[in-house]
Parts: sequence; structure tokens; C-alpha cells
Amino acid sequence: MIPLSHFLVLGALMFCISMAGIFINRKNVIILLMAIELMLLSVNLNFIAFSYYLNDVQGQVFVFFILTVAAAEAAIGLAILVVLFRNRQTINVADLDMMKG
Amino acid sequence: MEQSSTAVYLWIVLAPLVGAIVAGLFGRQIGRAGAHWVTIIGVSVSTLLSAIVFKQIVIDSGPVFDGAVYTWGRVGELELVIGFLIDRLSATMMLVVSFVSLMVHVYTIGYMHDDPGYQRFFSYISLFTFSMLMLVMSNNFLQLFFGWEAVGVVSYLLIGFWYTRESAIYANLKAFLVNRVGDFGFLLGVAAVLLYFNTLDYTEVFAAAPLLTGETMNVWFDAEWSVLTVICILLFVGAMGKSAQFPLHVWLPDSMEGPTPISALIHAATMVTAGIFMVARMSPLFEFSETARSVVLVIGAVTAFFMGLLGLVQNDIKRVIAYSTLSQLGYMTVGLGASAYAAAIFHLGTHAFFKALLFLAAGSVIIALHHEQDMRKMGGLRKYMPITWITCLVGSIALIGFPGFSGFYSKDAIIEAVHLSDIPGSGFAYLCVLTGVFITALYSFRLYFMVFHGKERMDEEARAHVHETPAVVTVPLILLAIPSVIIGWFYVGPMLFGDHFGESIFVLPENDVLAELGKSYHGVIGFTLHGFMAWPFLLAMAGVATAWFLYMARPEIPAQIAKRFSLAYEILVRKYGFDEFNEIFFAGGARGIGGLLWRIGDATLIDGIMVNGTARLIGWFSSVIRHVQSGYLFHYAFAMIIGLLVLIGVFVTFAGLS
Amino acid sequence: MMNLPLLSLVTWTPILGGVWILLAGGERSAPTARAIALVVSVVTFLLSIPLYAGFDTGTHEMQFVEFAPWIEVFNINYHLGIDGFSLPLVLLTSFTTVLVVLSGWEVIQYKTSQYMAAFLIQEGFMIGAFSSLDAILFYVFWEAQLIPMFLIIGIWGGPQRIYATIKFFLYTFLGSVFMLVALLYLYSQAGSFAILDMHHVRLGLTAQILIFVAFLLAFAVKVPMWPVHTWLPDAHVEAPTGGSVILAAIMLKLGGYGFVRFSLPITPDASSALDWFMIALSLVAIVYIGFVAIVQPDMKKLIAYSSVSHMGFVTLGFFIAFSILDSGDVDGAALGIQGGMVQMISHGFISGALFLCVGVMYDRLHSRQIADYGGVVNTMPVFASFMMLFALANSGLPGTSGFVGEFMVILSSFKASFWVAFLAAMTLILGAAYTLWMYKRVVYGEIANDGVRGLSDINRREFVVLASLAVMVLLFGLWPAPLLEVMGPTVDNLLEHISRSKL
Amino acid sequence: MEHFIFYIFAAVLLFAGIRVITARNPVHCALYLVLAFFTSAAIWLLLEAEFLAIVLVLVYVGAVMVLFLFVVMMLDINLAPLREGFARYLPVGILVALLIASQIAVVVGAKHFGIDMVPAPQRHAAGYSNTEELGSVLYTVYVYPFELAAVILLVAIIAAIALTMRRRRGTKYQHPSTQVSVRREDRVRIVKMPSEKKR
Amino acid sequence: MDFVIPEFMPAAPEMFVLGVACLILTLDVYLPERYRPFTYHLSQATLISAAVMCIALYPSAPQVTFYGTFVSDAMSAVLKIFILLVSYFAFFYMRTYLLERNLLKGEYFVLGLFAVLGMMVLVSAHSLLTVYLGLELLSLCLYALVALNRDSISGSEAAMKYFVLGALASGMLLYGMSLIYGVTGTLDLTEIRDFVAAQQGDSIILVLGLVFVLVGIAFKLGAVPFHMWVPDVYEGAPTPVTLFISSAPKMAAFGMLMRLLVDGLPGLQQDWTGMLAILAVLSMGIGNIVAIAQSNLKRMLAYSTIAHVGFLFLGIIAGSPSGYAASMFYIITYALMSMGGFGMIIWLGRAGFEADRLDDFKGLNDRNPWFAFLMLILMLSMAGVPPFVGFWAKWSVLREVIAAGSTWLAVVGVAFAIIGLFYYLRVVRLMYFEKPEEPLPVVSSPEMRVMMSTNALAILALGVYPGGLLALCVQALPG
Repeated sequence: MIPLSHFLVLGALMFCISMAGIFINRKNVIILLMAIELMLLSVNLNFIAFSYYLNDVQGQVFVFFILTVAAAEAAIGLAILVVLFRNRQTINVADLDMMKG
Repeated sequence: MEQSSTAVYLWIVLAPLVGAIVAGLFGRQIGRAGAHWVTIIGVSVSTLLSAIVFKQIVIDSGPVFDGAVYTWGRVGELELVIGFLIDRLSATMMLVVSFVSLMVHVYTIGYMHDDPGYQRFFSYISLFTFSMLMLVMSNNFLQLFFGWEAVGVVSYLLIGFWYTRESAIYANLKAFLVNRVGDFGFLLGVAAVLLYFNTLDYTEVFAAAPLLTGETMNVWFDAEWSVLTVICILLFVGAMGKSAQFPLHVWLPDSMEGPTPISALIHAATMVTAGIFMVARMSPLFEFSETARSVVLVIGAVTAFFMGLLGLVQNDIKRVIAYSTLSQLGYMTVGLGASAYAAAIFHLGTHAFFKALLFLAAGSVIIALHHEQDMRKMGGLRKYMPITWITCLVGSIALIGFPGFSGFYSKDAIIEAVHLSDIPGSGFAYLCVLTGVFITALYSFRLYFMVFHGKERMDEEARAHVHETPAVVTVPLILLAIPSVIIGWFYVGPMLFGDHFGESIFVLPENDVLAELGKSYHGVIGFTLHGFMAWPFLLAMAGVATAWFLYMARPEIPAQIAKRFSLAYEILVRKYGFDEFNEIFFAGGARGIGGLLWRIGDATLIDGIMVNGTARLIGWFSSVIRHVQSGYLFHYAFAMIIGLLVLIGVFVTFAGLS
Repeated sequence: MMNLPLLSLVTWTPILGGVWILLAGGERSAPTARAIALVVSVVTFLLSIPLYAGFDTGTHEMQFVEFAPWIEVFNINYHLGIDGFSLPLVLLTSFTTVLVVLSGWEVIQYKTSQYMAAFLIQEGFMIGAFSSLDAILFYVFWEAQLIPMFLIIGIWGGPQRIYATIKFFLYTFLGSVFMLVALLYLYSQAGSFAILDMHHVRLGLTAQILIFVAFLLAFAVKVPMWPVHTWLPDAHVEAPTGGSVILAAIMLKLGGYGFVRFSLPITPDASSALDWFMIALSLVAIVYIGFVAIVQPDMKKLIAYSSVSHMGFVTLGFFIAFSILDSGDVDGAALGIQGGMVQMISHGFISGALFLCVGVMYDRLHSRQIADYGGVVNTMPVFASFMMLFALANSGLPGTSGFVGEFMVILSSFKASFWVAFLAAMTLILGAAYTLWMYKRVVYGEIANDGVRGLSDINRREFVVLASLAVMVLLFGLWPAPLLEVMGPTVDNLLEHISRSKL
Repeated sequence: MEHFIFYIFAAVLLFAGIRVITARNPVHCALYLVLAFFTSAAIWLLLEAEFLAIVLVLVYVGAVMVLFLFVVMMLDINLAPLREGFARYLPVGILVALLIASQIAVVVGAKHFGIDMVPAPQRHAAGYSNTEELGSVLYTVYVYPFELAAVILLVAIIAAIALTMRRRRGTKYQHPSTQVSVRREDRVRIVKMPSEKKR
Repeated sequence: MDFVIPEFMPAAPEMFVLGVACLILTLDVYLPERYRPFTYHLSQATLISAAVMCIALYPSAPQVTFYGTFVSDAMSAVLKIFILLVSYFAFFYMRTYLLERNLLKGEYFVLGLFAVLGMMVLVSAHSLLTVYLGLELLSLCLYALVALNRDSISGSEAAMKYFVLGALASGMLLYGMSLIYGVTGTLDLTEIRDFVAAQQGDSIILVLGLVFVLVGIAFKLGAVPFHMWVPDVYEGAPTPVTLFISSAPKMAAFGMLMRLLVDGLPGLQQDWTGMLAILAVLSMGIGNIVAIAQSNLKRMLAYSTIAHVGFLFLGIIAGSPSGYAASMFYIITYALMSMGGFGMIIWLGRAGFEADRLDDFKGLNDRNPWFAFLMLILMLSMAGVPPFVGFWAKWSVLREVIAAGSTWLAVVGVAFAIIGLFYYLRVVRLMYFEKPEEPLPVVSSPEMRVMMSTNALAILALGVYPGGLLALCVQALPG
């Protein structure tokens, strides 16, 4: 039987990978959005693992809502991305430095 | 006549004040005549009343008056009042002060009659009279200090009367500051009195004085000083300022830069006597501190001798008299130091008369020569202005202490007193005062010969206009000449050996030199005759002779002497370099320190580094930090993650480990 | 009469008057603004007179007390009252403001209504600060008055005004926020913001010292004491005449007032533990600043420095008291504290007067540099005599109010130590030196330049202002008894209070 | 057996995740993300979350990832410049990531969540339906969150439209109302003409 | 299982807002152009009437409903009321601004209303799930609002940064929630509290979860080092949106903080107190210091927000009901002030001219004394100078933190407050001591004047008599 800790460690690793993805990725905003999806995925993994080992459905419900929200988030994120691209003709992260200081 | 009340004393003080205020504030309205009338009336009133008081207190030996006028302020038990103490001493002083001031007022009418500041001048001198009277009539240290400073201020105003003259306004600032140095000590003295007597009232302080003889205080790190000594010396510092004792004498000669011989006279005859009076008043304290008295003695002796020397090389007629004043003040101080207070006061009185006489005479000469003050441009004036000549001669004789003239009695008494005194320094003092007699004779007759005899050195058109001065000038001369001659006869007895001052001056029997002297006193005549056989007389005569020889017979010699002993001469002309020293060391030093503290301390350290430095530091810091906000998403994300990392590290990992 | 809320009236009349001016005054209506300002300030002054008339000098209790709940949740109340410390300062404030309004009469042409309003509001805040018995109420007034002064200096000031006014605001704010912390701490100990309750809260020595330091920051900056005094010369030099007058005459007094109202009674043990430090600072102020003042080329700066030096006597008087108390000489201590208080009042008159004098000259020649003057007496004799009086008063001449305070403080400090008195008495020389030297260079001498030649003597308005101050200076110099009488019981009570340890 | 399956999928998941953030081409990234979704769906199945696993595949792989790909294609970004200077930040990135990962792992590791601490629950019976269980609570206990989720989706729609929709010149639209309300007269015209004579 | 209809009344305002929002949405689509203002007035009416409902339904005791996912207590009621009022002002400014530049679109108000709904959900959330959903609802609306002016380059950039960082933050929040759920086995805040209270031994996993949750909160409030989005978003977003973001959502975020930390995890108090202390010091420091270097007023106010958040934390660090009350007072008054500040910018600006440079305020006293005076009030109030309400805000948090015994924090706070005063004074100085660059008088619509004056004078009035609001906050947070 697989111990809970394995799932959690896996989730932690995924979480850190996605976090790293957000700040080591200097170029493409889309990849940031994907990293965010990945992050939510790892959170979901946590919830589901817990809910299984706690034998409690709430975790899965929570995951359900996270999935919903994540979809909405993705939609808005992509919309913003489109607007940005129309204004700047680029989605290069390193170009988004109009405002600083 | 019945005992006069507070009202009378108040009138004595206030009459001149009223005059001063009226003349000062409404001078324009009442005009010149109005100004001098109102002030003269004021002063005459107080002179008259002082005379009455004098009669009551001194002649009829009425009871001493000691009463408060109003409470100035009260702090807990300590009550500070304004009040009068009228005893024989103060009565005498009141008379002298008011009389001399009256003379001055009258004389001023003539002397200042074409000066634009006529009213102002009258208000000043009336104000001066007021302050001086407040000083002598006070019954406590607070009021004493008040009068003390007030006369200082009026002298400041008088010296700077012609405020457009650079020399005048330099002199008055100098005078005020030097006086302030004296007052500095005086105030500390008053503070000390309050500390140890817990009151500022004369009578209480004097009553308690004997109990404090044993008391000591710690001034230096471990040196225990007698309290009374400290108090007396501190007070005497004040006296040194006012009475222009060495080394605080520097202001007096310069005050002659003041407009007129009148201000000079004010200082010479009255203001400077404040110090002498004060010490005499404090005799109950000084008596219990031999140390203090020898300090007084030595200081006085030094002043008497060395200031006299300076008189020899001066050519400004007023300055010569000024230095002679300094020297005579030295004599008085010596008298005080030898606890011959009466003699000192006596000399103060006689000196007031003949010195006033001399000043007025000099003034009259100056008017006659249209404000020429250099003796080298005078000579042979006796045929042009006989009255001035005679009176001036009388004055000089009195000054050198020719037996029979007033100066003789007072001065001789002091010399004898010093001779008899045996406190430390008396020997040195005796030497100084003896030689001082010679010097005195020398410079006063130098002046006399140079002005009234010899060949006429003034220029043509000056000579053409020379003539005797008007009555307002000459009358006071005569009025002053008479007492300069005779006053000694009447007062030597009662003042020195009688009980003229009664209780008001306190002398311990063991150092009552005058009583000692009194044993050999057999009336005026005997005293006078004895004078002819005494050293002082011979020295004086020698001085006169020398003066005649140098300035009548062989006028070229002085120049050669000056060349021969050029160094000594230089020193004298430079007045021992005091002015330079003060100018460089004190004035310059103060400005230097001030500038240093300002630029280094305030501007650079506090403002530059502490205040603006902090501001600049923060500004720099902020301009650096703001670059962390680089505008790049990944940096922002990185910052968040680092924050997360730190929080986890601190609160989870470390907490977990510990 | 007595049942009127006098203190509230005196506090709020000027504030509301200021608001009225702002509402009434467009820039066109300068005359109206002046008129209203004068009326309001005079009314305020008249209202403040009954305070003195009805003041019972027999007790140290607070009088004319007004009490109304303000913030019930934290037991903060609108609590006013005056005792022997506050009364003279309140009167001084209402008196000075009238003169300030007059002095700015036709001098201020730019935004007159705002100018007048600022001063009236300022007056209200200051009176409020002097008469509040609730720490927070006090703090609100104390801080609020920075705003009008900030604007006064900044809008109507000289060329460097912006630097000066921001420095002024930041400096003062720096001090007061730490006082706020201290007050809040005291609240956490005493459970009440009433100042009188704070007086009786017991505190350990460490706590006392920390609180004392916090208070010190606030009050030392305000007084100002060396070395946090450097805002004062700048502020004074740049401020318009009225601003300098209020600043010197009253705002500095808030610092001294703070010491007797807060530091001494609340932290007596810390105060006596640190009195050597305070005395040292005071002496530095007296001597060091005295020297600095001598070399100032700018009249206002010189007077500003002399203010610092004179305020040194205030703090000296307050803190010399402790070492005297140790020797059990209560009267001596009282002498010191009363001396300090008298010094504050008299300095209010004198420095105010001197700044007005400089203002009179500045209005004519638009220069404050001593070098630009000389021989003023030839063209302005009346003015010269007034300035002479104030100059002498500034150098502590007996018979003027300037003497009284210094005299008492020196007397009492001699009781503590010869050398303290010695250094303090240096002011006799230094004060005379810098004041009269300036007077000599500015007023005496030949007419220096055509500017001076063209000067006209003071007009009736200026005469009234200066004369009324002159009367005050002489009155309190010749007869300080009433002043001392008012303070007497309060001072005794304070001494009785601080002689009891809180440990 | 389970362990074996788990480790396989875990490995694939991690690999896919790493590739998502490191692949050069965004299209590849998207595809790796899809892979990640698939593998985690499988892992969820191990945890008996069948419904969610299926939803994940359907909704995410079916909808969200398609949207991503669509956008990637739509904004045809030239891929060349999007990569340089990547390696420079990699080390620090890895370092920080590992630091955090290790710290978390220490906490959530075997010490607290080992099999001995948290015993695995016994399997559900054969008849058990994960979907049913979720469904039963979703509209009752979680009605309020459910409504909120609906609102969120609504907001997403509004926002997406408001942000991206714009009317261009020259685009053609159908107008159903006019189409419906068209009458015969508008379309056909009857012309009467004589019929042709016969010869 | 058996299903009982939950109590709806407590949630009435939320449902009302939701309903009207949907109504407006439909109207906005079908209403002809000339009736468009109607949607604006309708939404304003909604806000006001929702506020009225909140007052009417003011709960005497906490009411939990929807199976423990929703709670309505005094705190939520008070926060909701102020959120609605502030949003009322914000919508007004939004409309004036957009009309001047004819950018007006119905979506602004629809999204605004949904954002308001999100905040209401957030402040009365009683379960991790509703906290998350409310937060997302709010955030998504805000992202959209920031980008809604589609042709503004800076707007879209700001939106992108806001979105990515926001998503990152909510991801961390979720991770934390998952850990908390994993330990406690429940999402209900009360049950979590009881579990933590009951459980002994090391709570290290909970602390780990707490850290992640706290990051989410700190991000929403904009505390250092999770503040990076604040300046850019404030500068890039359209000014009225900035105004909105900087006012109402801060109160909601405060509510979220209260829910999660105080309602949910009081057991870990000494842990989150320590974390908040670090964040507070950093925020006060960085915020105040960097603000000095700003030349753009919007950015300056952004940094001042960060600093204010630092002060806000002080009250929570105090860890007592009165401390929370102090923070609540702080956040409410702060919302008022920042609204006024940005309102000033909107009012000074014109079509084609954003008055967001500091220099645009030069000589305002010459151009329009009244508005200069109002700005003076705002600035000094933010600086915490009496007699303005900003002073009372600082006063109350300082009082609490001192009462809690950590005087050092208070000292640090006031030290930074001094630095803060400097840049607020700089604005006053520009307005009063400098000559205007272009001395043209300032034009403004009467209702604009009324709104601004009410806003600023409210700050003055609250400064003279803060007692009422203080009392309200205190009773809104019983022990």
C-alpha cells in the first residue's frame, strides 16, 4: 500500500517545479499560465490524496471547485494575454517592464 | 524737624526719575528750556531733601531708617523687597551724589546749549542720578544690584551719547561689557549671600555675618575656602568693575571718548564711587575676611601707582584727569583694604569736589579752545581765562594733598592708615601709595604748567577767540573750588576719628587703624602742621618741582627721556598693552570661538551630518531600493518565493529543529 | 461670569474666527480679513482676562475645569483646566496674537485672509494645548498647531523657506511621535489618559527613564535644547515676522511647559537621575549658543540663537531644582522652577519684541543682514529707543523682565553648585555682548547707506505694538510679584510631588 | 504492483512537469501539460477519485488545453528569441526550488504521513460510485459554493468577451429576425407574359 | 441523505447584489444607447440598498448558514456596509473619469458589482472553500477591470503582472489550505479551530500550511515582500480602477485575514504573530522609504498603501479583540483616505491628461484653494497628523501594540512614520509653496465637488470625533 507521504512529496515536487517555472521562465507568458495550471494540479493531487486517506469527500469537492475556477482563470488569463499581444505585439515576459521603480 | 518718612525718601529717588522721564519722552514737546528746568528742579528737590535727611541723620544723629517700599516678589519664605536703608553712610552719599549731580545739571546748560540732543542728555543725567540714589539708599542686595546695573546702563548711554562717533560707540560698548564682567562676579556674590544667609536684606545678613566666620565652602576640587572670603571677593570683583580697579580699569579712560567732561565727571565723581561705597557698606562682611581685605589692598595699591604712571605720558587733557581719577580710586580702595573705610569715604567726598572742579576746569578750557583737548596745543592760558586758571590751580593743589587743602586730609589719612595696617600686602601697598604721591604731583602739575603757563602753542585763530567762559560754567567752578579747599577742615575730625558714620560702618577693634591714628590726633591744626613734616608732603613738593623743571625750565628734556627709556615710554603709552590684549584675546577670542562653534559645531556636525546627513542617507537608500522593483515579472515572483522560503525557513524548519 | 466655559471660548473663538475668515475671504477681501482677524483676536484677549481676574492664587488645583466625554470607548475626555503654569502662558498667547495680527496689517499683501486665518487657528490650538488636561487632547492640539505654522513659514517666508519649514515640521514631528508612544505606554500603565492620573502612576526606574527620554525628545526639540536646536535659526530666519514672533514667544514655551506638566511630575526619579545631563545641556545652550550668537551676520538668526540661549535658563531652572531638593531647601528649588517659568514669559515678550523690531526694519529695507544697516538711529530715533530697551532687556538688565528669570535661576543654581552658577552667569557677559554689539552695528554710527537714509520712523500701528510690549517688559521687570504669586502654589505642589519617589 | 504503477506515473508526471517549464516550443509545452494531466488522472484513479479523474481528462485536456493551443497558434509568436539567456537563471531557480521542496518534503514526509502514521483506508465495495457521492453533496451541502462557482464562470465569460471581442469593419453578420420576417414578395417576382404561339 | 433548506435571510444582501448584477448585465446588452446611464444609476441604487439591507439585517449574534459555509456576524456586517459605501464612491469616480474620456462601458459596473459580491462573500466566508471562491471571484473581476481599457498598453501590462502574481499567490493559498485540510480533515473554520485547540503535540504541518495561507493574505493586502504587484498595477490601471482596488478590496482582504487567522487558526497565534511582525516591519520600512523616491503620485500612493498595511498589521499582532478592532478602524479609514487621494487625481485630470505626476499639483493653492485644502487634509491624514482621522488610526494600532507589550514595534512604526511624513509634506509643499506650471483654474462638475468635499471633510470630521467609528469597530469584534 502506498503511504500518503509519497503522494504528498510528489505534490510538493510538482508545486516547486511549477513555482520554478514561473520565475526561471523569462520569455513566454503562455508558459507562465501553464505553470499555474501545473501548480493547481499539484494542489489537487494533495487534496485528493488527503481526502482518500481521511476517507472524507470534502477534499474531492474542493478539487471540483478548483478545477472550475482554474478553467475560468485560464480563460481570463488568456484573454488578458490576447489584449496584451494586441497592444505590444509580443508576449515576451522580459518586455513587460514599462512600469518599474 | 520731625523724622522724615518713606515718602520723603521716595521723593528723593523719584524726583530725578520724573524729570528724566518727562525730559526723555516729551522732550520735543517741552523744548530745551523745559527739559533743563524740569530735570534741574527734580534734582534740586532731591538735593534739598537729601540735605534735610543728612541733617536729621548725621548732624542731629536721628534714628536709622530701614523700611520696605513694596514687595518685588516672593518665593516661598524668601521675600524680595524694594526698600531703603538710611543711615549716616547713605545719608552722606545721598548728599554728595545729589549735590554733584545738581552742579552737573547746571553746568550742562552752558556746555551743551547748542547740542541737538539737549533734552536727551538731561534725561540721561537725571536718570543717572535716580539710579545712583537707588544704589546708595538700598537696603538689600537685589536693589543694590538694580542700581548697580542701572548706573552702568546710563553710563553706556552717556558715553555713547554722540552715537555717530565711532570712538564713542566703541567706548560705550567696551565700558558696558567690562562692567558686565564686574557684575558677573557681583551677581555670583549676591547668589552666595542668598545661599549662606538665605536672605538678601542687609541688616539680617550683617547680623548673621559673625556666625559664618568658621564656615567654609568647596570651590576647587578639594580647596576649602572661607565662605565670607569667597563672598567678599566676588562682591569686590563687582567693585573692581564699577570703580575701575586694575585689571578692569580699561573702560574708564575710553569713557573720556564720551561727548563731554560731564559724562567723564559723572563717572569720575560719582559712578565710580559706587564700588567704594559698596565695599564700605559691606564692611561687616569684609571685616571678617582678612584675605579679602588684603586682596582689596593690593589691587588698590597696584591701581593707585600704575595708573598714576600712565597719567604722565598722556597729552589729552581729559585723559590725564581720567588716569588721575583711576589712581585716586586706587587710594580709596587701599583705604578700604586697610579697613579705613571712613578715610576711603572721606577721600571719596573730597575727591568728588576737587576732581569735579578739575574736570569742569578742563571742560571750560576745552570750550574756550573750541573742543581742542590736546595739551600740546595749549599753554599760557592764565591771562585769557583767570577764573579757570585759579580754580584749576586750587584743584590741583588739593589733588596732590597740599596740607590744608581737602585732598590732604583724606589722602594723608589713608597713607597713615596703610602704614599702620599689618595685614598681608600692607607693606607693598604703603610703598605704592607713597610713591603714588610723587607721581600724582608730577602729572597734575605737568597738566597745570602745560595748560596755563609756558608759551602759547595754540594756532592763531584759536588764540584770537580764546576768552573766559560764561557764568554757567564759571559759577560751578567757584562753587566747587570753595569746598575743595575748606571741606577737609570740618570733616577730618568727625569723619575719621569722630562717630560721623556711627554704626553704619563696622570695624573690628583689632584692625581699627583709624582709632590707632586717632590716638595721635589733636585737632585739625595739629594734623595740618604735622602734615608739613611728613613724607608725603616732601614727595609732593618734589613732584611739583620736577614738573616745573621738566615742563617750564627745560621743556626739551621729556622728549629725550622718552627716547632714552623708549621701552618704558612705549609701555606707558600703550597703557601696559591692556587694550590690545583685551581686543585680541577676549573680543577676538570670543568671535573666534563663536565662529568655530557655529561653522564646525552647528553647521557641519549637527546640521550637516546629523540632520541633513540622515535625510541624504535615507534618500540614497530609497533610490537604491527602488531598483529592486525592476518591472520584471520573474523578479516579482522570485521576491514572493524568497519571502515564502524565508518564512518557511524561520517558522517551520528552524522551529522544527529547535 | 464663572459659569461660562471660558477656556473653551478662549480656545475655540480664534479657531472659528479663522474658519470664518477663510469662508468670508476671497483674495479680494483682504480688508475684511484684517478687520475680522483683529476683532477676533481682541475678543479672545478680552475673554482671557477673566481667567486672570477669577484665578484663585491660593490653590494649586486646576481651575476653570471643563469636562465632557469625547471618546468614551477609551475614556478620552474633552478635559480643560488651568493652573499656575498654564494661566500665564494662555494670557501670553492671547496677548501676543493681537500684536501679531497688527504687525501683519498692511505688510502681508499675498493671501491676506489665509495669513490671518492661519494665525488665529494657530492661537486656538496653542491655547488648547496649554489648557488641556487630557494627554490625547493635549497631543492633538500640540501636533495640530504644526500645520498652520508649517504653512505660515512656507507660504509667506523667505527664500529658503521650503527647506526651513519642512525641517521645522519633521524635527518637531520626530520629537512628538515618541512622546505619543510614551503617552500610550503610560495609558497602558495608568489605564487613563488624564494627565493628572498619569502623575500618580507608579513606574520602575527603567520605565521612567525610557519615558523621560521619549518626552525629552519631544520637548527638547520644541524648547529647543542643544543639540536639537538647529531647526530654530532656519525657521526663524525664513518665517515672516509674525511667524517668528509666535514661534519664539509661544511655541517654544510649549516645550518648557511640557517639562513641568509631563516630564517632572510623571518621571520624577528619572528626572532627578538625569538632572546632571539636563543641566549640562542647558549650560551648553547658554554658553555655546551665546558664543555662536555673537558671530551671526543675520539679525533674525542672532535673535534666534539668543532665544536658544535664554531658553537654556528655563531648562536649567527646572532641573537644577532636584539637586537642591536633595539638600532639603524647598524654597531654593522653587526659586529655580519659578525662575524658569518667569524666564519663559519674559522671553515671550522680549524675543517677540525683538523680532518685531527686525520686522519693522525688514519691511522697510527688505534685508535682515546686519551689514546692510548702520546709523538707523539717525533716521528712526523713536524706533531706536524702543529697540534699545528691548536689547537691554534681552541682555538681562534689572528692571526689565529679562532680568527676573535669569536672576532667580542663577541664584538657585548657585545653591546647587558654584560652577553651574558660574557658567550660567556667563550670560551676563555674552548676552550683553551679542545683543549690544548688534545694536551698535545696526542702530548706532553714521548713516551707512542710502537705504538707511531713506528710512521713515515707525508709524502709529508699529508704535502701539512696540509700546505695549515695552510696558509689559518694564512691568514684569519692576514688579514680578503678581506673576510669582500666580505660580507659587502650583510650584510648591509640583515640588512636593516630585520630592516623593515613584519607585 | 500498486507501487510499481504509482512510481511509473509519478516519474512520467515529474518528467512532463519539468518539460512543461523547459521545452523550447510553447506547443510542446502544451502537449507536455496534456501528458501531465493524463498521468495525474491516472494517479487519481489510484486514489479512487474516478469522477475527478474523468473530469480532468474531459474538461482540461478536452477544453482548457485546446484553448491554450488555440491561443498559441493564434498569436503566432516567432520562437527563435524566446529562449536565449534561459540557462543563466536555471541554477538559482533549481536551487531555490530544491530548497523549498526539501523543506516541504521534510515536513510532509514519512515522519508525519508515513504509512504507520496514516494507515490506508480499506477499499470501497464494488457498488460504490464516487460520482454519486459527489453529486449527492454538491447540490445540497455545497449549494452556496456551487452558485459562486457559477458566478465565477459567468464573470470569466463576461471578462473574456469584454476584453477580446471587437467589431471589425467589413465582417458579415446574419440577422435571424430579418431572415425570419422576410416575405415572398421580397424574394420572387411573378412576371406575366403571353405564352408562345405554336406554328 | 436528508436535505434541509438552509436559512437564506443572512445572505440576502449577497443574493440581492447577484440578482441585480445579472439584471444589469442583460439590460446592458439590450438597452439602447441613450438609456445607458440607467445601468449606472441602477448599480448605485443596488449598492445603497444592499448597504441598507446589511444595516437592517445587522446580526445580534453570529449566524452560520449554508451548512457552515457562510457566516453573518457583526464584523462581516460592518465590513460589508463600508465596502458597499466605498464602492458607491468608487463607481461615481469611475463614471466621471470614463465619461470624460468616453471609455464608458457597462462591463465596468457589472464587473464592479461582481467584485463587490466577491468581497461580501469573502468577509462572511466560514469555510476554506468559500474563502477561496470569494477571493477568486474578487480577483478575477479585478484582473478584468485593470485590463478593461483595452487600448492602454500599461493597463494590459499591469493586468498581466497582476494576474500571474495573483494566480501564483492563490496557488500558494490553496496549497496551504490543502495542508490544513489534510491535518484537520475539515474545511469548516470553526471545526478547524476546535481541532487545533484540541490537538496537542507539534503542529508543524499546520504551521507550514499557515505560512502558505499567510502568503496568500499578504499578497492580497500587498505586504512586503509580496507587494511587488502593487506599484505597477496602481500605476498601470485606469485611475478609477486603481481607486477601487486600493479601497474596498483591502477591507475584504482584512476580513479574509480575520477569518483565516483569527476565526480559523487562533491556536497558532504566536506563529502568525511572528510572521506578521516580520512583514509589518518590512512593509513599513520599504513602503515609506521607497515612496520618497517616487515622482508619480499613483506610485507614491501605492507605496504608501504598502506602508499602511504594515501599520494595519500592528493591531493584529496585538492579538486582542481591541487590537483587531483597531486594525479594522485603520483599514476603514485608510480606504476613505486613499479613495480621496485617487479621487483628487481623477478630478485634476482631463481627457488626454492624467494628473498623476507630482508636479501636476504645483501651485494648486493658487488655482483652487478649496481643493488644495482638501488635498492637504488627505495628505496630512495619511501622514497621521492630528486632527485628522489618519492620526487616530495610527494611534489606535500603536496603543494596541504597546498594550500587547511589544513597544519596540511601536517605536519602529513611528520612526518610519516620520520618514513617511516627508513625502506627504512634499505634496503639500508643491500645492502651497510653488507656483503653478499652467495657472488655469480648475473646472469640475458640482457633484464632483460635492463628493470630494464629503470625502475629505468626512476625514476631518472623523478626526475631530472618532469616537463613534471606534466604538462601532470595538463592538463589531467581541472577544
